[in-house]
Amino acid sequence: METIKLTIDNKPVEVPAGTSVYQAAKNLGIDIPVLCYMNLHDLGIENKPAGCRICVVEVEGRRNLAPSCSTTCANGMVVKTHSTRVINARRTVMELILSDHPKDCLTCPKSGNCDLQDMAVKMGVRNIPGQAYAEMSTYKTDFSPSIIRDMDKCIMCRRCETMCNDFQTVGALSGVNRGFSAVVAPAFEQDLEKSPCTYCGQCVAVCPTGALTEVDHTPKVIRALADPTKTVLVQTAPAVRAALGEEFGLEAGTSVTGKMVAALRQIGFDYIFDTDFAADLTIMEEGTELLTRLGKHLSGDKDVKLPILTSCCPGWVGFFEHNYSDMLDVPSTAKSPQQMFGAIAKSYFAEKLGKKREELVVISVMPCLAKKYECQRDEFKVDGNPDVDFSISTRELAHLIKEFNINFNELADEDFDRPMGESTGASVIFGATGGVIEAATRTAYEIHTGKKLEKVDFHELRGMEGIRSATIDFNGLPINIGIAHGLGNARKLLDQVRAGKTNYHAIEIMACPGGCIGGGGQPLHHGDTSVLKARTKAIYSEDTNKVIRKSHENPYIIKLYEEFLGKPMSHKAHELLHTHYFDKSSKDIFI
Amino acid sequence: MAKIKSLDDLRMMKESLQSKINLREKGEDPGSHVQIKVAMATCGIASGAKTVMEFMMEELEKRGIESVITQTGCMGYCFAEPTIEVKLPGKEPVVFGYVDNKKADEIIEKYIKNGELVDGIIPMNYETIE
Amino acid sequence: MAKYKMHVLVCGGTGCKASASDSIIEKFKSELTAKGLDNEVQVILTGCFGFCEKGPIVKVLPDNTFYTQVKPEDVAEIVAEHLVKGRKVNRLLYVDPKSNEHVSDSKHMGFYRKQIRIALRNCGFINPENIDEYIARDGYYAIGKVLKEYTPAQTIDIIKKSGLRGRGGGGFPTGLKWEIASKNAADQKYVVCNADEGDPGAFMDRSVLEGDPHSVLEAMAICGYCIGATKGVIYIRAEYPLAITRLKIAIDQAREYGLLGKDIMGSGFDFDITLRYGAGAFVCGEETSLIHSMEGLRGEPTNKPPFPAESGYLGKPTNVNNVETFASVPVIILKGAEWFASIGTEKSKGTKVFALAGKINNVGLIEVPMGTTLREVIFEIGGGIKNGKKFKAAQTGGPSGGCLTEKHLDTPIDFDNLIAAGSMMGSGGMIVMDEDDCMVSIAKFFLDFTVEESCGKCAPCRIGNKRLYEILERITNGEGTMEELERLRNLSLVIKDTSLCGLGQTSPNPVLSTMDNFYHEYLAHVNDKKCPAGQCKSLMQYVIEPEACVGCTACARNCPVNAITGERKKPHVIDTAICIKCGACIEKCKFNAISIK
Amino acid sequence: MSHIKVELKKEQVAKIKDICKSFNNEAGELINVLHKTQESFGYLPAEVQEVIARELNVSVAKVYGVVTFYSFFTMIPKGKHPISICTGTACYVRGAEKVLDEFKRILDVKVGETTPDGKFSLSCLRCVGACGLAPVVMVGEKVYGRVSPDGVKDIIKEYEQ
Repeated sequence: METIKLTIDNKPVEVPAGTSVYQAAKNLGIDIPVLCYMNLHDLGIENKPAGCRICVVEVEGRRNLAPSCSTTCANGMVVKTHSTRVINARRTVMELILSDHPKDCLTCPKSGNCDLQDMAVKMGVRNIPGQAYAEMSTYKTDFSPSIIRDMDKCIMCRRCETMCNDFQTVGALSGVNRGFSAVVAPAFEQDLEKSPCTYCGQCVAVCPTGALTEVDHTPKVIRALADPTKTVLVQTAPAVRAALGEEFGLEAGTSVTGKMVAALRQIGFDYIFDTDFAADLTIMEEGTELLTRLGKHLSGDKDVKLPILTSCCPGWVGFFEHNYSDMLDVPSTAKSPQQMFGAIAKSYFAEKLGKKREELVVISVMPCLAKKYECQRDEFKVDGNPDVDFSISTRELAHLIKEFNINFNELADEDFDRPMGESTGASVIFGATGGVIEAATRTAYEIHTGKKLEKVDFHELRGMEGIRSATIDFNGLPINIGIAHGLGNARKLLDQVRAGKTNYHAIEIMACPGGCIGGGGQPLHHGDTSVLKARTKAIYSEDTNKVIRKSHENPYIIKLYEEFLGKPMSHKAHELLHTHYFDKSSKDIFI
Repeated sequence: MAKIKSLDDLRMMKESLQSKINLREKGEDPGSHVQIKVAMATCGIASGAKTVMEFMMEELEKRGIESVITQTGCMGYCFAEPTIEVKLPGKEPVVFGYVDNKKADEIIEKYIKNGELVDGIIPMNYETIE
Repeated sequence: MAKYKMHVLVCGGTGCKASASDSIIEKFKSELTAKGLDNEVQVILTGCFGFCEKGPIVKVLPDNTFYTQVKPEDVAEIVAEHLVKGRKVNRLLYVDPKSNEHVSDSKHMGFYRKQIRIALRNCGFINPENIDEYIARDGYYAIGKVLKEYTPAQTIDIIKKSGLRGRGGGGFPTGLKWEIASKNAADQKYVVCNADEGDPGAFMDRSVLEGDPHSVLEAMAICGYCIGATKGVIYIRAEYPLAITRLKIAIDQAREYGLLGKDIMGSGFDFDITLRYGAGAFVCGEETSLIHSMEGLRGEPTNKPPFPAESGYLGKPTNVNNVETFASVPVIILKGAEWFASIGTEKSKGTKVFALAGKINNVGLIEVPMGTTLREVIFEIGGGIKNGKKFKAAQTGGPSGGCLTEKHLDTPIDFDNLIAAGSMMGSGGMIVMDEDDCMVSIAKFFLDFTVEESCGKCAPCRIGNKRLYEILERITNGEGTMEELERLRNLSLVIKDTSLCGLGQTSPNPVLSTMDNFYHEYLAHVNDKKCPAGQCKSLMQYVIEPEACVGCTACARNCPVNAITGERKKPHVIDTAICIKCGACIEKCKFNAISIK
Repeated sequence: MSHIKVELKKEQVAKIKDICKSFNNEAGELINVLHKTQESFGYLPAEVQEVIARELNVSVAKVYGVVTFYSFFTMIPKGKHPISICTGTACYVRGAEKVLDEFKRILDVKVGETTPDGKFSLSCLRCVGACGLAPVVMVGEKVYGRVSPDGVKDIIKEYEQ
């Protein structure tokens, strides 16, 4: 490979051809500040509009300053990253950006976790000249069920636009208008609710300021806990435990299940349950559905649709409702674990407690922002009372723990409550891409073949590749499995399915990179994708450490069917655990 | 219109089209051509100036002489109409009177081609009425 | 075929069309038919003559008579007098302002005397809607010659030797640009003509396209041959409907003649051209923005490199030149690099077209050799300042440029001298200002333009220009401080230094240039709260001179806000706190007692 | 950008689809499609953009992003007689601002607005290239040159009945 020799801040450096000045400086340990630049290397996403101009450097012989993020190293280049000219320019540009940014850091949800704030601190900006008469670009704040867009705080880094279009191919956002009023927005600057947004939250995950944040439900949590007439249940999703520690300075990939349970108990939740329990239930229903469809297919039934698609990811559900309305009968009808949990909690468990469903408040802690939207969908309500009252993100939980002054890192591990806190290794891996289908495979294999699995781990289903496929031998019957994470990858796979070019029996799709561990509600990775890998590792080691690793062996699930549901896909199970989908494509609404 | 299939085609086409704008090109730079003004006031037209003008245009082109022929007002020699003024490049203009086609032919052959003087020159003491 | 004795050329440029040149043509045709002269006199619609100030222009050939400001009513007289009887219509001839004499030959007019028309050679001479006339003027001979006699490398060499530099603003050597594009291998390359003339006050590209569209088509084909492209795209402003129509006609005719399309003149070289429309975004003059716009995207620029020559339209190597640059190419091939290089200055060869406008007598389009001085342009060609006022500044390069002042009058105009003087060539707009123009307001005017046209992609341009504008507004309102003047300069320098594309990198130029040349005006606004040119309304004060006021009460009665008080027959007073500076009092005062200070 | 809710008729939808088809439904032709559509509808309401987005297979947000980037495109219907004042530099130094002010005063609208009766809309444009006639005003296709503030009411009068 060709190498390039150049000098940065008087230090010679040699880099492979094509390296940016920013990267070359980084190799030398020189930290050039960046705002808009983002490189999600493992996902193949690089956002470098070269728009913020914070990373400019002086290149000898060049008329103007060069953006280091998008300037390629050339032989003999002499670069100064922190000359007076650069510092003056950087500071002036920073003042400009701040002059068009609200100064409400005190109440901003991003405060303390904001790239722009950090940068202002770093540069020592103390006042913004001319602020008294500087016009600010202002926009209507958009409150959706999951995401709040406060575009007054947008700095036009375009990261959200890149995620929404290039990675997720959702196309809800675009740069709109021009000049001073340019901003990233949905079509016609309408609210996200009227756009094809899936609430995957990947825009929120990469936003460097408070422009895109989740709807904060922590006040509601506190109010519910403070209400003596309510019994408050909390469920925590598998991916939360693999990331929550990061908010408390723990290394990425530290599993904090026991501490998390202890913290929740300390906060005062009445029952601390696990979404993993419902994940096992999902496998029972979805696995059975798969085997039923498969059986019909094998017996020559032409009406049966294959492949079956997983349906536990609400971002993905929103995506196919918008984009694949012709294929609504393809995904599994099984509800997501969050919703299965809610449905069982407010029926089976309420009965056990002898309480009415209205007396229960079911809160979920999710790595996800789409879950906020999912739990308030009308089909998940009984007489207006939702199965899951509201959902908070991993980040919001961290806030709560801090607010309750809990010394998280010092907490002793505690266990979930029974019955809905018991789970298997199969349910834990729901949090990583490929996990749902692996869990389903473990169960479906044993039910279908009637044999015990010799090897529980299906490494062929794991990994970070955007689209993967594997064939699993079900005792002579080859089962073709497809996996995609990231909606852009999902689209590619789905287009093939729609065109009839595939022979998959089952496909797992997760909207977020790496699956739920990379969800829009997780601690911010600030562009560091190694964090995602560490979380994945944590998830799989959690699985390995579990005694029971197959959903159908969860004793409380067995009990649930015995006491309440009958068997998978029974009438009652259908009523409580299955759903249907809606066509949300914009049709010809014209007369 | 046939397609132009080669540079020669283009060259031939250009030649055939040249006349379309010749008048303009020469008009822009009259000094380097033979300039002929035909008095074309009422008196001139009545005496057949128009016929003479057309004759000269045709003949000059036929004989390959680059020239600019314009009409002008009465030169004040109504008695001698049709009158024409001929100016050879770099020479003083000369006015001829009683010009008919035959005379015009003689002017072209002798004066314009060879610079020989012919009969019928009117002494120069007029100004064109513009 | 009729054998025409005379040609009547009528300008069909946008300016003259706006002044009824269409009905002038109709009138000529009907008058000529009525007089039985329709077979003797040909009426031809041409492109712009350039002398827009005096439009509509009618030119009669071969007697080379240049009529100005012709109205449809004048046509009958021209036909009866000039075309029938050979008597020029004196009252429609140009009158030399100095000698007060009628001038009928345009060559003897101050406006044309110093001009050399290369890019505009056919404008106002041929009928742009007739390919035959272009061919008769050696049209398509250059591409024919190149295809037959030269290799692409040889052709590029001619362009390099000619010293031609891009006329769109940057002044990049055209030959070098072609060479770079020619060396990047690709299955498909593109030649793009930038006809998105966005500089307000510059209209040379439009004039070329309206007056001589084939020269651009021919040049694009030559460029295609040189760089190895078979496809050309003209990106043209949708606001130029006439130019679009004429381009479409020209492309159709060229295809019909086999001068565009497959196997041009038997050479085996294919080249065809399509049109793409701009939609009103100044930033699309920037190559990368233009290319994105051609791809159906927002016209936002991207960082260079990669340059379009490596990765341009649809990711393929693309060569972008502007209209005027292309229009100069065929002549260079025909007359040779040496000929072209003999015109102009050492580093700026050939001619440049300027759109002369503003407070000048002869508004119009001019083409002069590089190196012509500003004095020659303004006082000889431009005929001096309107209404005998004093020359103050000439703004070149539009919103990206700066102003030239009295001290620059004898500087030869070329790419490098303009930059040295703190301005730039730009596309060639030249707006002349007189003593009544406030230079702070002019800077503000240009900033208003940039703020509106900034694409918003990069922070310095998006926010910085807005802030510049705000400071300028404060200064013109009399609220400016010395600290703000300082900030104005620093902000300007940083915006130039850090902006993503040419728009932001040059947008502060009008500020810096006016600060450099007219700092005293800034100081007057800031320190004395005065606008020396008397343009800034907020800094004006209406004052009644007590000695002159007779107390007639007319002013007080007409003041819409009752700001004037005073007893009858005693001097009145204006309360400046109430006064809205509408000027009603001045109009009513018969004694010149009210003045603006 | 505020916009007006419209309901498209079947033949209008068909018309838009035809336009898209004439450009092979290529996303790269978006700007040409928008030009043609605006030519035919007079403006580009949201519903029209939605149809175009679907036909060219680009997101509605992207179409809107393009529409709002270019000043030539409008989502507000123009008046019966669209008035444009050239505010190019040549016109500016020859007093275009005062002419614009007079139009605003008489019509009582801001730039970019349409009079309540739908008769006139007011906009600014940058240089029509008739700098010799500065300041220039266009009403529809007609160009008025050397317009003075005093002449404004006469221009409006021409179109009043």
